[in-house]
Amino acid sequence: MDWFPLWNSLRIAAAATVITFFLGIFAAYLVCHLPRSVKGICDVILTIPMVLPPTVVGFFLLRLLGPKGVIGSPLLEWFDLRIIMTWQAAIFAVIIVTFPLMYRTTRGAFESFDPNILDAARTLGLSGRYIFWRILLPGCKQGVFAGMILAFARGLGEYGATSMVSGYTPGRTATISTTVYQLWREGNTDLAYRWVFVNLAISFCVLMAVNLMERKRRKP
Amino acid sequence: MDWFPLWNSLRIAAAATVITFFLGIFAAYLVCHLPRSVKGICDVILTIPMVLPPTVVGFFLLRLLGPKGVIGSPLLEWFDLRIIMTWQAAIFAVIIVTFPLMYRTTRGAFESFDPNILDAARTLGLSGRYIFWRILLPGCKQGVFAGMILAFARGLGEYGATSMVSGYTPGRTATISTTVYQLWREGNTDLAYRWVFVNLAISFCVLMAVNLMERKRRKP
Amino acid sequence: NSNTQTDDASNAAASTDPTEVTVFAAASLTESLNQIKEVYESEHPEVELVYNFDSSGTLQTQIEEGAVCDLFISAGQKQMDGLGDLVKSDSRVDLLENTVVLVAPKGAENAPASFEDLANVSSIALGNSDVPVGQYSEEILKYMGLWDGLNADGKITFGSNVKEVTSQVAAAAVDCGIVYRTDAASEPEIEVVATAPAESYSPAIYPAAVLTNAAQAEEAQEFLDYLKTDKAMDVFASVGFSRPDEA
Amino acid sequence: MSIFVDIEKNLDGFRLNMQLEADNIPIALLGASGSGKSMTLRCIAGVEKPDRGKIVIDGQCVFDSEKKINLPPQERGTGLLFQNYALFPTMTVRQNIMCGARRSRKYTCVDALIQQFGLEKLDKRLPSELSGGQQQRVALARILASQPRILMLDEPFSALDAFLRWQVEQQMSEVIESFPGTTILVSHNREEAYRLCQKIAVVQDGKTHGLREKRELFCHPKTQAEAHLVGMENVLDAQQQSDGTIYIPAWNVSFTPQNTVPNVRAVSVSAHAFTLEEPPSDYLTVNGCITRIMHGPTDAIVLITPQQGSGVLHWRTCNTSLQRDQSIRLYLPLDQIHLLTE
Amino acid sequence: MSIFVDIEKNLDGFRLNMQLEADNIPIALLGASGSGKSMTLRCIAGVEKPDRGKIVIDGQCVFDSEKKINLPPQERGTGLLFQNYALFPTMTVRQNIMCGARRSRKYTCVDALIQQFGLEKLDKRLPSELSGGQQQRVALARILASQPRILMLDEPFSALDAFLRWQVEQQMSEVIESFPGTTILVSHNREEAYRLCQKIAVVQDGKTHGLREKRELFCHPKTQAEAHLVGMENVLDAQQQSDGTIYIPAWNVSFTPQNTVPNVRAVSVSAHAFTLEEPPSDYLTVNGCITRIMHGPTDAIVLITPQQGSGVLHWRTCNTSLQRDQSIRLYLPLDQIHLLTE
Ligand SMILES: Nc1ncnc2c1ncn2[C@@H]1O[C@H](COP(=O)(O)OP(=O)(O)OP(=O)(O)O)[C@@H](O)[C@H]1O
Ligand SMILES: Nc1ncnc2c1ncn2[C@@H]1O[C@H](COP(=O)(O)OP(=O)(O)OP(=O)(O)O)[C@@H](O)[C@H]1O
Ligand code: MOO
Ligand SMILES: [Mg+2]
Ligand SMILES: [Mg+2]
Repeated sequence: MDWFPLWNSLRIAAAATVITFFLGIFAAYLVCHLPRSVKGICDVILTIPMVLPPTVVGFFLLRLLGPKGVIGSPLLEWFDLRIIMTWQAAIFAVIIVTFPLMYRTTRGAFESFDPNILDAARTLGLSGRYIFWRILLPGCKQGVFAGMILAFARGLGEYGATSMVSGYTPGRTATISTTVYQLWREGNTDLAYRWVFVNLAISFCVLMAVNLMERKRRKP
Repeated sequence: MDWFPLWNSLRIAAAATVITFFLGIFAAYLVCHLPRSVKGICDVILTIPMVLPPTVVGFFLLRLLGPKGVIGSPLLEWFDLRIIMTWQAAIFAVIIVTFPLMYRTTRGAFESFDPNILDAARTLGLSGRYIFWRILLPGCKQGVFAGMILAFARGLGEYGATSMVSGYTPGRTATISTTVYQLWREGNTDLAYRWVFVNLAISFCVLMAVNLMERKRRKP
Repeated sequence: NSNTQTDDASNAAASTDPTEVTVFAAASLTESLNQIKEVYESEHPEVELVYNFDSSGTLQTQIEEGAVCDLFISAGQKQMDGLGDLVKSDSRVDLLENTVVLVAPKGAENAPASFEDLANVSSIALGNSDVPVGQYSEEILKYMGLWDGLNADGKITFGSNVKEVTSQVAAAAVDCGIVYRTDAASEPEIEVVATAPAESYSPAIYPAAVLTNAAQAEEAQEFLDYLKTDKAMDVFASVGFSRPDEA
Repeated sequence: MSIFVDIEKNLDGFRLNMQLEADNIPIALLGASGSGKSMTLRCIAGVEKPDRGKIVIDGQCVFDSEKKINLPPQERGTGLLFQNYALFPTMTVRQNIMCGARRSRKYTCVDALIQQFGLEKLDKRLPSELSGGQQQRVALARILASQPRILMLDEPFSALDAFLRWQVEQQMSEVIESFPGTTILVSHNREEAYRLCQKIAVVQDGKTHGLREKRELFCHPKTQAEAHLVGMENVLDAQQQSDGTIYIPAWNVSFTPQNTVPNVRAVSVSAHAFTLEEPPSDYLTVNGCITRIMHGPTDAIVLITPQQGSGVLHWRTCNTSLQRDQSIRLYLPLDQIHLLTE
Repeated sequence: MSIFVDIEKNLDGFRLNMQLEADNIPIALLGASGSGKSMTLRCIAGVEKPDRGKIVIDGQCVFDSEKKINLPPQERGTGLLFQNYALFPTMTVRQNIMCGARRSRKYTCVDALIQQFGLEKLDKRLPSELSGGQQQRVALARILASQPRILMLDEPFSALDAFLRWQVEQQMSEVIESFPGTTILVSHNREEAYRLCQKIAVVQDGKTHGLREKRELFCHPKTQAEAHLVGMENVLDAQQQSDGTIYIPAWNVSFTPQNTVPNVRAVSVSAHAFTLEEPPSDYLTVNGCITRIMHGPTDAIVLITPQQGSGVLHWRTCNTSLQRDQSIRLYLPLDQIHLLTE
């Protein structure tokens, strides 16, 4: 059993989660502080990637990242970088698909945080940045964490958009989910099941680890 | 333009959301009240459907619901009911795929609810059921709603598992997402885009409506 | 992601990085092409084959959107045709041929015995026009005058890929399905009940061609030529492909 | 250093209309629950925006609706102790107080404050592991660490027990005394307000009649709200007759006030004011029946239903020989009756 | 009807060990902040589970760690007023109170309670739209609507302003009086506790020495905690010499107590106890210098540093001619000195 798909899936999901983490938190914070009128629309737009079938997302992404695309063509021209059909392209796919999960969970947590505490921090002269990083964020730890796990786990299983922009090249871009699919299609069901099991096992471990972490934090 | 896929998608997503809604709330409540030791494992198991690629979920469902399956064969024998390849089968697919979204969002909301309030309710002699339906649930409205929207929106765009268990029979089981995919593969890109737009428009309306509702509730 | 560690003492040429030849191939070729890769790379140490497998339609889209590709092996003429000027027309060859078969769940009682029986089935799974076999299925059913009836009764369910069709048949979710012989071979739960008569559909050809802007056009052409050799064909034949009639 | 406040704010079903002006003296806001005291402090601190008006701190205009000035809370340099403590839930006690010291960068004061407020043993705890009183002390220390220009205390002692209250009040009294700017205290406890502040503004329904010298206020309450707040147990509607006499229906008594005040609407009498013996000066007499006796540690409160009166009379006495349902005659010196105009 | 409590519970860094027993009389728990009063009530109500022990209400055993009995809160019939109100946030004031009435099904009392607590105008509001005091009144009304067998009030008046406090205390006093079961009051205010309850238990560090008759407790505090809680402003370490005399280092004075008590560790003296004139009975003399005068509405608190003493002396007086830094000689009757053993 070649372990490359595992390693590849992990690095894609991890890289995407890190970026989604910051993007999601940032977006949640911005939307919370928008005036009421535009808040709703922004919220909806940021949730949209979740409602589209991943293959459609993949298709649009292919358009964007391809050498003729809005993002792809400058990358190619300036850095001679061809991003599609590489494992890095999958990071973009996973970010887009997992972003709404992170964003929404975080926003929910931000909104249920006691506003008096933020007011108190401001009257104490703490800067907006300090309040955000040291008071709001740790206070919403649970929600932010939940969003992050969901994003990571979802990223690990992402198939539609990933296969569209990264393809399935054994040893290069193969992820667990594209490998499962391919094996399965070949009729190699046993190996496919083994990979499904690996996927489950990792997800289980990740979710379990965060669960324990949460528990420990609550009882320090 | 034949509007059947729209109607079919809506009824599938709606039916699934209703069921997921109750299942998710129920599961969240149960897990919150489990002893610490099993809590983590239950939580992880309930989140697993989210991390599997939808096609894999669809495959397992096909096995379960098919005429030879654990659920499908008694249904066929006793009620002469063939559930697979009908639009109703997609409800199962959507429930499984959207369940973790609903469950996790709800659980987060339950856990951040002031425990003193629940204690107060119990000392007042209110039954567990009353406390749950009239105090905890309304108090966690925002989180529960968020979970519900996410589930509905995700259900509307679900492709992988749905196409596996319901297939794509025009006028019978075609949903927006399977139609988009089919049209697009047939090279009918214009019509495919039109359906993507319909999908976007509906999701936008749903999310917007809930947004407004939330806002109104906060300022009664 | 360098493979320089694979240096073999016997292999002096491998001291420099091998040339990468990118092959986009229909997913149904995964197994056979992976077998061929091992043999080919040991014979041509200067070449490293990089495959990208997916359904032919997806591969077509990826190529259209600018993916780097040297050689394209499609499961259908339509996808190859769709690429137009993107492939070198002089390099295009009909590499393989597949056979269309009617399959049913293993041991099913209400399984049709032949294509003619399809008028009596309650459901049938076909590939959509994106799945190469989908077009042939349509041709066959139209040829037999069954298409309109099945379609009007809503008995046809279209799968977006071969696996969906075979899985649905294997789970007995449908009475039968139409797939390639090669697909049927990979699913133990189904059995072939009939082979479509050759005259009922245009030959199921897998065309291959080198891309116009291929970076390694020469090596790609060399590999394509190799695929046509008997040695490669044996591998293809082992999973059910045949050499197309040189017409 | 000084504070000037003249603001208006409309809330759903409530209208705040506040005028305050004070130099660097400690002042208190006394008012019934829901009268708008907390909201006033929030407007000054800048966490709530008034609809109209002006707020000037130390000559610096921090809010002016006409000039469109609205400084953020960070730049106002106010210290507001929130009624619900508002401690940072993920930080330890020490970190909370450290946060307060960030603005002034005087981290050295943190240890002193921790000691001053008796928090040495708790300094590694999280707020959720503290009792109500402990939380309040941390919040106080945190505010003081931030060295604000103006100190606003929203019921600072409300969760402290008697002994700590006494201790912390003394510390607070020293802090307020040595504090260079204005202190605004919101308190339910009139004695604390009196001891800690020089001037007191009574707040009622979002309005105030301005600051009054505390002695003046306690000796001569002018409105019903003031009478309640300075601790008059008896506040009663009264009718001013055309001949100048005042009739109190609740007690069914009339009297001619010593100095005539126009528009008397009510009167207030301290429960201490009554005597069993005939006083030397002018007085009025109330006959009644004892309906309830509530014993306190030093004296008892006796509730009396006056003969033919519709209300109740509160009398505080050290006499312990009284019985329920006993008839009694009380004397009330006229100079103990405060005439109220509102 | 009665209550019997004998429980133990270990919390992180805190140990609760409570014994209480009372018939249907109102009792009070007085204790410093963080001493475990709220935790005790929570254990009785059943929302917190003790590690060991027994709780019996009205002869019904609701908790027994040995017999593995642990009734859920719903079946205990206790009414607990939470310190932070714990109102149902999505229900209006009226709905909150209605909830309380569900158990007894006596919905008719709801209107009476709304009126009694002055909530008529607020009955359609949500808890978040109420001020602290208003919230507290709703919580009180809700508890009363549920007609519990035992009434537990965790600082019921802490957020009420002076006037309302007075009003609500009277209502409460009537409620407690007419209440057929036991009432347990947790209060920071010793006067309230005294007025409302018959017996008082002083809680310190999770322990109590049992209920004491309130008069007895206030006249003869026996421990430092008790002395603090009954309002003795002066609580000082003392050393019992072998000849029976007691030395107070803080004031640098010695005296021979009138009746000998073994193991005297500290003494307490009320701030009222000192006189400027020589008293008729035995006394001791303290010479000192006035360091601070805090004026209250009726009297002043004077802080005095005794000569050669290391501490401070609190004196409450109505004398207004005192000056800061003035030397002074005070007399303290010996019978005003309470000897404390702990
Ligand atoms: N969001 C709101 N919507 C409507 N009314 C509100 C809102 N917030 C506060 N109020 C009202 O504003 C008034 C003033 O509230 P505030 O908190 O300032 O009272 P307070 O004087 O501090 O009372 P307390 O001493 O009980 O804390 C109250 O009557 C309250 O009901
Ligand atoms: N989860 C916890 N972990 C550790 N210690 C706790 C926890 N909860 C409460 N405590 C401690 O238990 C003690 C008793 O708390 P409790 O709330 O009963 O005090 P209290 O007497 O009601 O005080 P207050 O009058 O301030 O409300 C406190 O010292 C507190 O620090
Ligand atoms: O391998 Mo295909 O292109 O899915 O028939
Ligand atoms: Mg307030
Ligand atoms: Mg408490």
